[in-house]
Amino acid sequence: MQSNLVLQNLLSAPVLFFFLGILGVLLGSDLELPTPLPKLFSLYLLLAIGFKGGMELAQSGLGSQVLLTIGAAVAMSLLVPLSSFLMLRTRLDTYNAAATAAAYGSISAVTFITAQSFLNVLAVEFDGFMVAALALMESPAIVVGVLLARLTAPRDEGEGETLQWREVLQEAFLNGSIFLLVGSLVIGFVVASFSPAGLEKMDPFTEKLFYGALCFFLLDMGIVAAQRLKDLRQAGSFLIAFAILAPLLHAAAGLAIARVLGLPQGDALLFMVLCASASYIAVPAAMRMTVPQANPSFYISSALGVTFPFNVVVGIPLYMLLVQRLIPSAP
Amino acid sequence: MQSNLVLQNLLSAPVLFFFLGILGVLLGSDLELPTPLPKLFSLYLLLAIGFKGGMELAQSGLGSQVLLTIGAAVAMSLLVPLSSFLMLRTRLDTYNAAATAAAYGSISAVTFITAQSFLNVLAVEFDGFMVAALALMESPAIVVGVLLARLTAPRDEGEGETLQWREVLQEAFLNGSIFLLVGSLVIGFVVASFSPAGLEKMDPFTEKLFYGALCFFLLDMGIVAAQRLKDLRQAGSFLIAFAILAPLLHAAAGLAIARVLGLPQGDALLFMVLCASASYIAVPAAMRMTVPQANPSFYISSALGVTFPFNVVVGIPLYMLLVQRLIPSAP
Amino acid sequence: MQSNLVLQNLLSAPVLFFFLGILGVLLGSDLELPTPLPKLFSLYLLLAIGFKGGMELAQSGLGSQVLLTIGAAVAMSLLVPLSSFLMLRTRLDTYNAAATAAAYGSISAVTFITAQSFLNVLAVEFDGFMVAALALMESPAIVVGVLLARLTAPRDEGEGETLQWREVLQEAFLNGSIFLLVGSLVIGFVVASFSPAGLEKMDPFTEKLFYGALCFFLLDMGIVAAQRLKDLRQAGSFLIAFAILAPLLHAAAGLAIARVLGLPQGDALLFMVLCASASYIAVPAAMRMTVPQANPSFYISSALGVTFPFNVVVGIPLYMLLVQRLIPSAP
Amino acid sequence: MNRIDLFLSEREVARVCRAIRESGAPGYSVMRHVTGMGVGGAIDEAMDFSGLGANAHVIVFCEPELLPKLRSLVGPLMRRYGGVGFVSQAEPF
Amino acid sequence: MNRIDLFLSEREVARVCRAIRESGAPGYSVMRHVTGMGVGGAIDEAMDFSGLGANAHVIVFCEPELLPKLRSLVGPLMRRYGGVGFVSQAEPF
Amino acid sequence: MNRIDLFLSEREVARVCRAIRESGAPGYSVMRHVTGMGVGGAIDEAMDFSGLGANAHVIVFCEPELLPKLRSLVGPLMRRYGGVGFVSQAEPF
Ligand SMILES: Nc1ncnc2c1ncn2[C@@H]1O[C@H](COP(=O)(O)O)[C@@H](O)[C@H]1O
Ligand SMILES: Nc1ncnc2c1ncn2[C@@H]1O[C@H](COP(=O)(O)O)[C@@H](O)[C@H]1O
Ligand SMILES: Nc1ncnc2c1ncn2[C@@H]1O[C@H](COP(=O)(O)O)[C@@H](O)[C@H]1O
Ligand code: NA
Ligand code: NA
Ligand code: NA
Repeated sequence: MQSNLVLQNLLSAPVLFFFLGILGVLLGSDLELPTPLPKLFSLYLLLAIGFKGGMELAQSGLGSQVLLTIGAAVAMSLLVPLSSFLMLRTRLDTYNAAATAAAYGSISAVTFITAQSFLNVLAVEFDGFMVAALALMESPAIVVGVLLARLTAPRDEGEGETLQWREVLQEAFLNGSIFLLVGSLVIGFVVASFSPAGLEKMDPFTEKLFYGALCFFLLDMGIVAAQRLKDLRQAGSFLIAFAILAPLLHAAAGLAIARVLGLPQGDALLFMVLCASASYIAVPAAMRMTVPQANPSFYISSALGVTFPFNVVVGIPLYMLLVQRLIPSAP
Repeated sequence: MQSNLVLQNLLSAPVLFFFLGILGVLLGSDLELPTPLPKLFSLYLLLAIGFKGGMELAQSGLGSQVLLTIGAAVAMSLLVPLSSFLMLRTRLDTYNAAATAAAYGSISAVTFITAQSFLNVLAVEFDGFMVAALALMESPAIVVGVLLARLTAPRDEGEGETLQWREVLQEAFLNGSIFLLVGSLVIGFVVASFSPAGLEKMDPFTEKLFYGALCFFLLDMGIVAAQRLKDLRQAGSFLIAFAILAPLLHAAAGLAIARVLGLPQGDALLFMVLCASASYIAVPAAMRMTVPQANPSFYISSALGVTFPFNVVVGIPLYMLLVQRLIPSAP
Repeated sequence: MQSNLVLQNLLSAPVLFFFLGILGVLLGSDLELPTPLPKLFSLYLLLAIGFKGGMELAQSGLGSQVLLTIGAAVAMSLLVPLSSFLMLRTRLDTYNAAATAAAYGSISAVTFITAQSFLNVLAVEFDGFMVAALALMESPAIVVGVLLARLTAPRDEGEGETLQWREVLQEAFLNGSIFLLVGSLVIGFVVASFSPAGLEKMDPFTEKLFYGALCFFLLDMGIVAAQRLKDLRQAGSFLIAFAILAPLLHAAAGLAIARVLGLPQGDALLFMVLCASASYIAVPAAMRMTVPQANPSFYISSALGVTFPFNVVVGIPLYMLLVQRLIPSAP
Repeated sequence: MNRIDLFLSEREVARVCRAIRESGAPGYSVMRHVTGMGVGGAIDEAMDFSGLGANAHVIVFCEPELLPKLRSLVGPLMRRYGGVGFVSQAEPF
Repeated sequence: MNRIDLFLSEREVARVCRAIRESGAPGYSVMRHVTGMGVGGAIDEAMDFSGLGANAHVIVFCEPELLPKLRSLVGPLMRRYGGVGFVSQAEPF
Repeated sequence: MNRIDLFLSEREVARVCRAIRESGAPGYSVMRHVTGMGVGGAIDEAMDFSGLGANAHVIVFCEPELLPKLRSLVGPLMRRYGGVGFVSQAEPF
């Protein structure tokens, strides 16, 4: 059964295309998705997942279970950066520790989507409102990351720079990918509530096409992740270890919370994946502007080069195994 | 009923994504569709709408009603620039007046498509041959615009430049977007007539995907239109007023013609939208080359920054209201 | 019947869009698919055709007929460059002859796909394993081309350069498009064998969308092919004659082999098309690096400007005619 | 030798390149998708989907003797459609 | 007159252009999608999908008198976010 | 200091950048998607889908002492694969 889960994940089309991308880089192929095609797929996935999530949120309604789950997710996106910062600060300077902590408090939408696909293949159900949790976990982590950097930075370096809240909030809440995800969620909600005829017309675009587009994007993510591996030498073994232990730790915390909240199996897996994944889209873009002292190759290569492949390949089936053991299946 | 129509338009997915794009710019989000992705969607929509129009044209045939309607549309694309020029000339120089007049004589394919989606949601039928009218209204307006600029320009400025007909006709008839639209129309017609087996195979691409792609493109159009609003200060209040009054006036003229021609409700709305909309794709590209003395930010910001959002948000449901009042519904 | 076949090809949507692209260039339209959109369609088509081919290969299995056919295809990709080189060497220098020979030994995936669409319209069946033949014909032709250039080049020009096998093999086997095609083939095979649930989810992307995307890409190929025609004057009439005679000759050889192998009609046509088509994707990119002395406009303009349109417009129906005459139809 | 840098609208770039070829220059390079600001206001890529395009940056390295010819062929196009140009010194690498 | 070439991250380009406008320069041109290497390591386009972008190349042609103002407005941004700049001589075309 | 402008095929750009790094230059910038014309004929982007690419424009600012090393490392590549290069004068901004 266990090896079955791992195999079912490894032999699925999205994960195989991810491997193909990695393999291409390792062998020295010149296969690449030229700019801005990866952005097209990234925007498409955010739009589609947001729209579908909003649609399902409208159908499920905003009950107390929903609000509790979302609240717990937001709480995790505030706490994880704090605990991560403490760990990272033992070896990294305050700027790199804060920026990396923000990445791990935030989420990876692609990891989440891959987990959804995995659940689909297993025919395990999950709720649409988990996308709302996804959407609301990015901004808090960014704000906490910036605060950590500013509050713990040596006085003299500030050069009289005051914390520019406007800039920080803009990066945290209006970052293009966050804005599109939240916006599409709201639109999906509105359309499902007020003009449901539109849902069916969106279906071929947001639903039917989704799996193939995910494969295509994961091909590119495999290429990019493998390229990042080269930077890892620079980042050092401490960061590599962190990039593998952090998702395990955060997934365990997520599992505990999911059990307390009484989430069904599918939602529990997604909750774990949200906790365990690290951002390499919104957070790097935000940190580059708000904590320019940090070295982007540190937080990008750990989040994208290690944690992302780890979650997609090993993490998701592993977390599912734990879910099957520790979360009662729906009656 | 009235407010219902307006709401049904406002709460549809395409219009909501349009708003999302506008909102992103107003709030300062860095959300954008990088070049050339907007072009991909624009080419796709032209190809798909042309193909579907040609296909339906083949099914409906070229009866006298069809030819009359198309003839009336072409006549409007010749007359509207003339009347617009007279109005605009009161405040603008001859070059800017001519270029802007050409934009308003021509059409906006995206507005037309949005109106079709609106009719779909209302379950009101319309004819495929209206796409032929759309396709044939661009070139005449461009030619009239160039003629107006050349014939009314002060003598001494010409510097012996003679009207280069070759260049003008090329911009008017071979502009990439016009050429693709007309070409796809012809191909749709030919395929439907001679190898109808191909229609079904095109359907997932040209039909199923269409609504979602329209949403995606309108997201970008919202961004671009909102960016244009900044240029409006430069253009001045006269041009803003024109950009709102002109569509109302031209829609009214279109309504009268539709009634005289005895068009059914759906076609009447589309006819009004053709008259009321202004071009920001083919015409600016053509005017930049043939009337370089005109300031592109004038005609682009009025057509794209004001008239386009006005039509998409307020115009279409308003025109539909008038159609429901004044055009007898099919028995 | 004959003219029927030709017409059915000429009036199909893909070929009509190909013509539209050619027409645009001839008339001077500025219609173009900006970079990197053609690459998006090219990568998509390779991924989709590879995946579908692998899937069908898994269903048909690797019987002796399959292995024999693939072996014959690979043999052709080794022999055709040799015979072509002998012909081309009569007029071209050794570098240009070798590079052009490699192009004709290799294949054109788009020609193959167009032939598949043609068979679909005719409702003639074909086997998925033909894609494996397609995928395996590129690399050998490249290796032979490089060897020909190196072995026949004048001694003194080598400047002590030794044949860098690493570089040649990389270009031959790890060229992005070859790698994606082979990789997708393997993934399709694995998914079909081990997690067939994923096949249905890929279907809208790889299967439903395919025909429309092919039309879009052929529009661009028409533009590019027509632009290449201008270079032909430089290439001269010998190369033009070769670019038309070579496909006929190679198709005839392919037909003979197909008959000997006892291939059914659909597979026989595809086999002929593989032999008759010339590469303008993988081979030029590889030759540019491994035989930089050759003039790319020679091999690109003959393969893309002449042979490709010839095969798509005239060749495919012509070969089908021969197939219908000389290959017994399945009982 | 001279280095000439021209900045002009993408829509005109084909004509300007034709003029450069006519002038007899040994070569030129073109970079598209250039945004910027000049007397004609700000130019961005937002209207690219309409075929309007942004600016292009054209670079020509040539002998000083060619300058007058280049000016006489390229100048009128830039006066009609807008754009700016600059000249500086360079040597072959 | 002077030619100033700046290389900096795409994410900062809007601020730098604002500073150039404030300096009173008559114009500028921006090329995005620039990759490269400097003291900050190698920059490529692979993270473009994340909004991180690559580098931009900003060119300003202006009179030498403007240099000090430009330096005082653009310099701090480049010290904060990274990037390099160079000055050379040129004449109008 | 010196400014070196190289124009060469995108396919070779990785090798040339490796050579520049080997030469010890403090940095470089690369612009891809460059079209143009030279002794090797016209280069456009139409074949980009095939992986053939257009030209790249590589810029290196470095001290004059580095020029000979750069020439010896980059020169052979450009002789083999084509491309042109130019040198001019510049100062840090
Ligand atoms: N001083 C300058 N420095 C650099 N680029 C400039 C300058 N002036 C104008 N440009 C470029 O040339 C384009 C056209 O300039 P203009 O015709 O003055 O509007 C601008 O959009 C800029 O890209
Ligand atoms: N010596 C140089 N020559 C050309 N471009 C450079 C040079 N040094 C830095 N750059 C460019 O400036 C960017 C930022 O440089 P840095 O801040 O030194 O990392 C690099 O990524 C390069 O694109
Ligand atoms: N005189 C020149 N000025 C500017 N760019 C040039 C010049 N000559 C060549 N180039 C560029 O260098 C590329 C290769 O040149 P070539 O090797 O001479 O064909 C051309 O495609 C142009 O992009
Ligand atoms: Na997380
Ligand atoms: Na109109
Ligand atoms: Na062949």
